[in-house]
Amino acid sequence: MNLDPSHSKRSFSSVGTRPIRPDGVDKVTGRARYGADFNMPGQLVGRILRSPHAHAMIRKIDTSKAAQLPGVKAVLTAADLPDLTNGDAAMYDILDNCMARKKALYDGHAVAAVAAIDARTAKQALKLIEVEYELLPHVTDVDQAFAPDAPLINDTIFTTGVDPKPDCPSNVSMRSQFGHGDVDAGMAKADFVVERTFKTEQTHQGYIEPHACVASVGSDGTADLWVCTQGHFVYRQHCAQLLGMDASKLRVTSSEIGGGFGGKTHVWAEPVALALSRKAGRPVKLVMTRDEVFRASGPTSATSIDVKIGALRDGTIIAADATLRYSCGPYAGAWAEVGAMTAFACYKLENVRTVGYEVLVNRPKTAAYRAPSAPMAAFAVESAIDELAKKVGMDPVDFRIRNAAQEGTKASYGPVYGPIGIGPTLEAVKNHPHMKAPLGKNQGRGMACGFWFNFGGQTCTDLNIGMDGTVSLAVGTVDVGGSRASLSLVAAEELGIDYSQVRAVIADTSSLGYNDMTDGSRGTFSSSMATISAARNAIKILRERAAQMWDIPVEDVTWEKGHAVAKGETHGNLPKLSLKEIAAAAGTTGGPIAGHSEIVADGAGVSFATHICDIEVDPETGAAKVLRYTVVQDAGKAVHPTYVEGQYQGGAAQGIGWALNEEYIYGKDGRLQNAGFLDYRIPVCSDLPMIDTQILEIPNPNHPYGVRGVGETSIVPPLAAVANAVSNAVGVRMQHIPMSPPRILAALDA
Amino acid sequence: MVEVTLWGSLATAAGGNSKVEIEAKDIRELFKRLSECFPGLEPLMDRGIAVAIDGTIYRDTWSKELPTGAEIYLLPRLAGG
Amino acid sequence: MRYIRPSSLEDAVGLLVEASGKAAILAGGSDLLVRMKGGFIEPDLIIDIKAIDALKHMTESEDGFVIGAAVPCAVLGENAALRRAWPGVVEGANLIGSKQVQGRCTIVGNLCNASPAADSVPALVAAGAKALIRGPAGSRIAAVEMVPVGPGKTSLASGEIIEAILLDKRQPRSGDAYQRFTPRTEMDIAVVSAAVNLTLDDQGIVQSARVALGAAAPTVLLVEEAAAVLTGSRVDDGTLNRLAEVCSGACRPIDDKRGTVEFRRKVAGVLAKRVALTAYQRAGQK
Amino acid sequence: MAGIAVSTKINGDNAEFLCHPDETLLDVLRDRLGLMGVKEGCGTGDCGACSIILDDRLVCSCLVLGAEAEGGRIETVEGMAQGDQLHPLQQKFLEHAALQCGICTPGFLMAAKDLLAKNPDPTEEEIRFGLAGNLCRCTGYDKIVRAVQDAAGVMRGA
Repeated sequence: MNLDPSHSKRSFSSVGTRPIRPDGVDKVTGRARYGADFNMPGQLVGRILRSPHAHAMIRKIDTSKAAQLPGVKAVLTAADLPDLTNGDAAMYDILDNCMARKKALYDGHAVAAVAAIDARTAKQALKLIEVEYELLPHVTDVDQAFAPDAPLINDTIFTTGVDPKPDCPSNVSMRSQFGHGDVDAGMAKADFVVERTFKTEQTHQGYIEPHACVASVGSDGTADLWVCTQGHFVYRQHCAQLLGMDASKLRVTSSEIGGGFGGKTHVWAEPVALALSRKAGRPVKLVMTRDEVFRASGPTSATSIDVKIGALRDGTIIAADATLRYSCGPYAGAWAEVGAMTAFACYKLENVRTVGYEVLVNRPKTAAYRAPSAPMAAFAVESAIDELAKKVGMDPVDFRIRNAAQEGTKASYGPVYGPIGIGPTLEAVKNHPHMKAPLGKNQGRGMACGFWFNFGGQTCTDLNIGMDGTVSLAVGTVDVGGSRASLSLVAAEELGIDYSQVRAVIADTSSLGYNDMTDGSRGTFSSSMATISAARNAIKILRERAAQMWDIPVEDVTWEKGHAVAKGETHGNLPKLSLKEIAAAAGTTGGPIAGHSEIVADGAGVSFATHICDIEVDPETGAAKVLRYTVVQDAGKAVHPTYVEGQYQGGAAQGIGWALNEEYIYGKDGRLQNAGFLDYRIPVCSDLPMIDTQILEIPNPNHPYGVRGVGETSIVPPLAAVANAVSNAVGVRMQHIPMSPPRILAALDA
Repeated sequence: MVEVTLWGSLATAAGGNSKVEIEAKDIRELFKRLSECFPGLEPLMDRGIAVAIDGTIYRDTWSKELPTGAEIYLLPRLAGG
Repeated sequence: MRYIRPSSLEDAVGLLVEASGKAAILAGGSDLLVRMKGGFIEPDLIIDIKAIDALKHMTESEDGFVIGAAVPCAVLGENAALRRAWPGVVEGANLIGSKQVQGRCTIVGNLCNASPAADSVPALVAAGAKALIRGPAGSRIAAVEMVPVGPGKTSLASGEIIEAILLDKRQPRSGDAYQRFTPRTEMDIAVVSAAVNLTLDDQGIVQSARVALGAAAPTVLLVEEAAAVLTGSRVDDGTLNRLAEVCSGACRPIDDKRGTVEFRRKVAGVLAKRVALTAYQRAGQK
Repeated sequence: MAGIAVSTKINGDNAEFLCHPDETLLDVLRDRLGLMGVKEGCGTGDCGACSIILDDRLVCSCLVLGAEAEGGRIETVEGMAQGDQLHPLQQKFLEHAALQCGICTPGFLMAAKDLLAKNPDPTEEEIRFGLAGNLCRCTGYDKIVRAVQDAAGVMRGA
């Protein structure tokens, strides 16, 4: 689709305003329905039995006692889920993750499931399932799993991306490499070099709503699935493929979603719920407990990263090198690859090389978490950059400005950048009053940059004009944080009508064409593109209808501010027709008026952010308190600035939690020890200050309004910004995240 | 004829060539020629490849034209959060 | 499973004695319900003591305070007289969980849950609080520190219920304080904690003191050597440093998901210093 | 397992229900009484999504048994608005965009209502500590705190 990029000249009437969101009243009154808020007549309760072992062969599963318990309507094991993946390795992994086939690969791995008339019966039935395990050696740490003598998790994994192909299996599923120039030669020229190893622990997206769904499969093979998801079309595709169903026979409705951040881009229990319903012949509701969410959905990677950066005396970075090891859970992944692409993306580098290794561990299957893989790489790189700036004797902001990528720079991951915002965010930070505010005793300030690609992808939108002239917008990208408001603004903008005249809804999979998930910061970017296109198609029809009403050629009708206007000397005096008037006449001018759009929204604009963080460290306890925090990020164009700010603040808060306290803690037995919100410590209200935001708008030339994605970049800089602040406060370079009080105290006492 | 740059891993699979000259007018032809010339690329291409044309990342939209003289860069297709 | 809400303490004790299976006392429920949810306990009988009038009140008399077993911790914080007399005890009680939890949880429940990290217990131990216990054989009184005997274990005999916590009438020139270390500012469990209660003579010298540490051993520790360090001092820097050293040395902590041995040792001393200073200042103001 | 008969007053109306001895008030409100505005985020009192006001005290309904509610007065998010007139807190949450996904919102509204009932003019710090029993993962709390500050002003003026 070609949309003229006229953003630079354009002024907006709706876009850029801050109206109340269309789903707001429902959400403050309790009317909004989330994953667990839906019930069907005759519904059963589904529950999943999970492995308590990190790595074990499943010798035998005896479900006979559970099946005989009165009230149990279906019992399921992997034997009920034949492999229909047809050699698709990624889908096979999803199948195996939904229900362990031969081996339990982590603490929490599903091994069996039941559907019963109520929760207590289901719980009792789980206890009656007898599983015979043969324990195998396990490994949960990314560095230990990377070692050549580590316990082998999957003997069919041979490292790809190396030449020659390895002759024995290992826990490293892939090596990837990016970069250009001659790093070794560059490094040899460097006057200053910083070389360090960093480590980050595994975190969880921590959405407050556990995974929940209601599945209903009829004896004719038609099925409905109500589910909280970031991508109901993708869930449909996965479930249909795993269960051998026709996609068109499975209607998936996305509920309101209580947070996802990447964790709801992947099916976990939904195929199991459908299979239970199919077996029982009744609807099945399956809601994960919080414990299950932590143990058996998809946390992010734990990482171990070596960074080496060299600079000339004048402050030019002459070479940059990084080796990144990312844990993937027990299946092959492509997480280090993304880390390797993003690591040095902020900088203009002559010689750069990044190498990523995907490492299998006995932990849950890694899933995306907001700009997946980028925050850890940024932590390592931005920490080293800060240290290098000190060695060179430059201010950290000036050092970054000197080396920042700009339009025409060859990105460290390959292509040449168009207009980008890293320089402007750095300049804004340099001039921000936050940077000049005085610091007290035991306080430190840190700043850091971050990058994320943003995506587009397949998108489909319908814009239907009612007989009263109001507009229904049916969107297929799940609204995770206010996009219905943004898309209504866009529709209002294009049609030239008031925001209140548009209502956006998320359509189910049977009502709209395929849409990719709301991931990669693509929701507002791609659906606004589709909405603009749908609106323009509707305007074309509106003009035709107005022409009919006036009985003049359509070429003589233009669309201005919500009205058809007749032009030319002959018709110039005709009174303009409002959208409402044209809609009212639709029945006599050719029927309903609608605009449709089916696109691949290409051309997403990369985005950059720079954050500033002030920290106070208690030198006696290692407690770190965030005193002040500022986010500066390029939005391209902020469609609904309040929700853009919300994305900036939310990403920063998640990053601060990651930096300071959040981590998966495994025991020597390979079991997760903190599968709850008490000991997996996401920040509470009293842990944080207000989070200041500054929205920059460097238009994306590939979007008609200049929109880039805004959802993810904000989580990229905080790990590094907080680490730089702590390091400056305590005078010791922090190399391990989270910087929990025991780690800070140990660093101080070392 | 367009010059196509392959990211590190793809170059390894293409026998160490990081830049290849390909006769292709659009993405469809590009992918076809690439898999003919370098059968080793197939598994990586199956996983999904994105094409950056003058810095703008496109997915595998077959009809997307490759302008002469444009910078064509192949990248892995990404996941987001 | 049965749920019974007796209206007298005698009935509650009777139910406990007669129970054939596992019986659990329900006061605030903030521990019991979590353990039931996790499947760690499946009681056959739940005895809800909140309908027993005598347990629902907190009273102040000549002898001090009597805090009934069913009084939520939030009520302690709302009582100005208790806040004045035993601010450290109130600090502990008002740090448990969140506002929501404090509206339900009780100090007796916190004590009987017998977690070494229980927030209200170190201050109670430092305060020399006593537990009034009712059982089939009648009533008895025990020092609070005698109740927990290990993680999750108490010295209560079969059929016994703690009826109330007794706090002495406050002596003049006395003060107490409690602090815990948690990674988050709220909604957390103590990694390590300390409470100090002391009384000064009219010269401002510590006449008597009690020091307790939480999450530093299998049960809350009453550290007598630490009390000895404070006694006779004006809580000057030297005293505080010795106090920290003694407290760190008295710890017998473990490495777990919440902290390391080294961290707990060091911070136990740091917190002891801080609370001793606060208690001293509070005592000096009275 | 016999059901226990419980009589309560919920959002001003009499409500009677039968529940199992081990059934939480959260489950009763959601599954038996259809008050789906009360959310379950953890079931262990660590997130505050199920916050309600029971006899003038803010509690996690997941940490209360249904049977314990006998004779109790319960307030949930469903009872906040008067007809189509939103409570000032609800209105300010909307105006300040103090919600993104919205799953934590009912719990925050209850906690904020309880806080302002006890402290009509709280400082930022008092708001932050007063709401510390409620987790929000989307907003970073900034806009929530501002909404509560603004609502407090409106309520004091009213």
